[in-house]
Amino acid sequence: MDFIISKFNYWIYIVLMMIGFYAMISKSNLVKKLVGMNIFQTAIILFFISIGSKKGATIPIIQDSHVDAVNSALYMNPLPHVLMLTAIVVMVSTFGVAVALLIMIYRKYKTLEEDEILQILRNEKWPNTH
Amino acid sequence: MDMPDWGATDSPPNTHVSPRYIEKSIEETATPNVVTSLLADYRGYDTLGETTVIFTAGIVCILLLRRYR
Amino acid sequence: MAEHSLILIIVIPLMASCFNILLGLFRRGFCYPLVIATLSLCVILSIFIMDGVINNGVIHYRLGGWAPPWGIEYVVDHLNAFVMTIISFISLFVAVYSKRSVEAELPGRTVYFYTVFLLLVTGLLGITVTGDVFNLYVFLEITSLAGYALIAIGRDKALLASFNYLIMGTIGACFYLLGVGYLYIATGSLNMADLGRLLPDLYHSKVVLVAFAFFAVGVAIKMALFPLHVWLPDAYTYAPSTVSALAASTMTKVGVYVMIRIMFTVFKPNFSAEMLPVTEILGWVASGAMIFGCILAIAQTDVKRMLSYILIAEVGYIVIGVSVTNRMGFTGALLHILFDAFMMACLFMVAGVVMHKTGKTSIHGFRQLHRRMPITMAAFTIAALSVIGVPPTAGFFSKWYLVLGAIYARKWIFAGMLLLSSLLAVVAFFRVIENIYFAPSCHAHDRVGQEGIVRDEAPLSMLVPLLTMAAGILILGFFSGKIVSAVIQFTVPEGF
Amino acid sequence: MINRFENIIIQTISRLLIPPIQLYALYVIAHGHYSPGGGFQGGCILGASFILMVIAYDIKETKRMISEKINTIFIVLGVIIYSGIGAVCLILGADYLDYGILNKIFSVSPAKARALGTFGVEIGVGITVMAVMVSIFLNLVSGGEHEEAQE
Repeated sequence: MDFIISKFNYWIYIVLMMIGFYAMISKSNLVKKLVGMNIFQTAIILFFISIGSKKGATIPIIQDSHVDAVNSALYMNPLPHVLMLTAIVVMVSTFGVAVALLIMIYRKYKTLEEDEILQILRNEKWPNTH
Repeated sequence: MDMPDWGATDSPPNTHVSPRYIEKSIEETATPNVVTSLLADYRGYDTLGETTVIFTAGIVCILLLRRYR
Repeated sequence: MAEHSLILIIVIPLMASCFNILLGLFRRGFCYPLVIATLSLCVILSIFIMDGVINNGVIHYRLGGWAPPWGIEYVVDHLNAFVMTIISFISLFVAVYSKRSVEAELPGRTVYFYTVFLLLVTGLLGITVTGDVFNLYVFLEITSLAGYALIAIGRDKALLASFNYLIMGTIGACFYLLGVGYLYIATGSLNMADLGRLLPDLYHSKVVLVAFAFFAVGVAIKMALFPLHVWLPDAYTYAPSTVSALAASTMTKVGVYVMIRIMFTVFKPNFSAEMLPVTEILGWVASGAMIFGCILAIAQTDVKRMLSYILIAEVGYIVIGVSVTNRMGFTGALLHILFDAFMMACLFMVAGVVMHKTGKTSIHGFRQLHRRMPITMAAFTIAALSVIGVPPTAGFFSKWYLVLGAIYARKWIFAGMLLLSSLLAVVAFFRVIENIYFAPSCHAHDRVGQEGIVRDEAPLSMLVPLLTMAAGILILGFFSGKIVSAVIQFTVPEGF
Repeated sequence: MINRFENIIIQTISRLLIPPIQLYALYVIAHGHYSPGGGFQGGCILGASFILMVIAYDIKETKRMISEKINTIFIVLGVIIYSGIGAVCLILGADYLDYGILNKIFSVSPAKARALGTFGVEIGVGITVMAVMVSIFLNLVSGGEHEEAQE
């Protein structure tokens, strides 16, 4: 029980990640796949941020700049925050590109269901080859 | 499982590299916000990459979506 | 100054892509010369770096002036410089080649196309030069985003292929990021050299095992290793021919480079080889890739699609060379990275030329083309023979090393698989070559002779890079001994 | 694709709101050294103000304020500022992005010069993020057709 409670952040991230992964793999609607991808990435953000937390620490903005020696135990680990700022930007960019692709797909096939698109492709394939 | 507990202060991520950023940030970069000094100075090159990523995304959206006649 | 060329090789294409847009707002015609100039500069810089590495050993560069575990560090050893040189060479020639096909396939979009093209090259070079695992992720994403876009502007169902690639690629990148996170939990560091120093004490830890598993799956998706290759054939078949040529010859190679880095620099060879059956698994997966790729290549009727499956088999060859963990096999793998980049660039360029001239890429579209474009088809034949591994061409030399490596490791099955897969590649390629030289023309029955077919060679800007690649395949093979003694023998990790 | 939907309340409120939002965005960028914030966050807020303008009015009104060409130039400008600052450090004789060397230009201590360099970089990031957000939004919402109205 202690095993679960003291490491609860990892359990939450694993559950979130599995939800996202499930949506990405099994849903046939492309938008749902994209939403699953976003949940997946958010789980990773949660994972990284939870690494950097310290009990009894505050945000990494140093309060009184007169003190020479800053006690690092009082402030949270800033490195995961920085990595995730970068990763968030990357994810936003990926999301933007994916939505642009979806708009192009919708413009071309007038649907976003993967099965229907494959059906359309199959139907138009035969007349072309003969 | 060898993962550190939530909020552990003695786990490797919290002891190996990061204390130096917190302790030296004001002295070396005159920036109290450690995240900013880390983002733009210690790991400034990552941020250049990040800017390039978002630049790529902007250009890609123009390339894909704009209609050409 | 020599060490500054390390950063210039990234920043110059990046800034050039910015100026490319500014120029494109006023004059479209200036973009192509700018791209050529930039990439030529990259080639010069990469040769310069290669020279520095050969003469002075490993080059370190501290970005922002911060010492390694705190700041980001660039470490360039022989392996980096080798892959970097290949990428800059290939991208220069593909850029030269791109002029006519981009004008034909993507009218009106040349400015943004070349911008994204330069960003793709920036990302690829950035991956090869960095010594920091998170920085590698950032550049991996630049490469992937540019790749998704360049594939999506292709023909037919390129959009759907690109979307599938985006989903798969994001899973791969996220797994890589998770691997970084687990290593960060275990060690608290992000620098590759620092990780390599800290990790041996932690090899018993399960966190490190999980991190390795995530890295392996993530990178395997990126380099299209056999069970995770499903995105590749569609994406490369429908992409514009320029993009297929660049992506096929460099992106998978960079994936292999990342795998070698992770396996032998971040983790030490004894972890990858002895503590876990990693190399054993990789060997079986790779031999599956070789057989499966070649068999599916035989089943295709579209030449670009066939080449994509051949590419999957080629990735299998390279990985099998890494997995036998001895000096010979590793040498063969690196030589194959070099030769395969040339061969794949050449083959996809020929497919692009045929597409440009006849509008078809099916195998029947190749019928009797040796009358229409004899030089192009000769280049195709040389590259095809090299993929098969016929002696005077380059592919023979790397395959020789690979087979020797498998034999030294006493893995007879892998050696047999290599030979069997070569035989299957013979079948795949001779279907095309037969069509080129021997099959009767489609129009033979309604024309009296063959006089109706006029010579219609590819334009010069396409022909020159094509012939350079073909000549490279013929010549580089004879210098393989020199390449090994000058560069590759220093890249072999200790303990092999 | 967006139909013009005129509502006097929405338009007035957003006209009142947009300048404070933009001011706040600049504050977030500039005050990133002392409080949570920085280039990306400020740039997002700045981009959001323009997106609010698109939603409340329509694309044509917005394009009078920030045209497509200027927006593209802004996208490029941010990256050029960032890599340019790095290149300046390189020219002055230090490593790339080593802002400490900027004290040759500004007569301050190396630590302060680093803070200045950080600030310049944040501005670059902010400009790029703002312009990209606006550009992506305009392209997505109009399906790329907004360009034809102008040229």
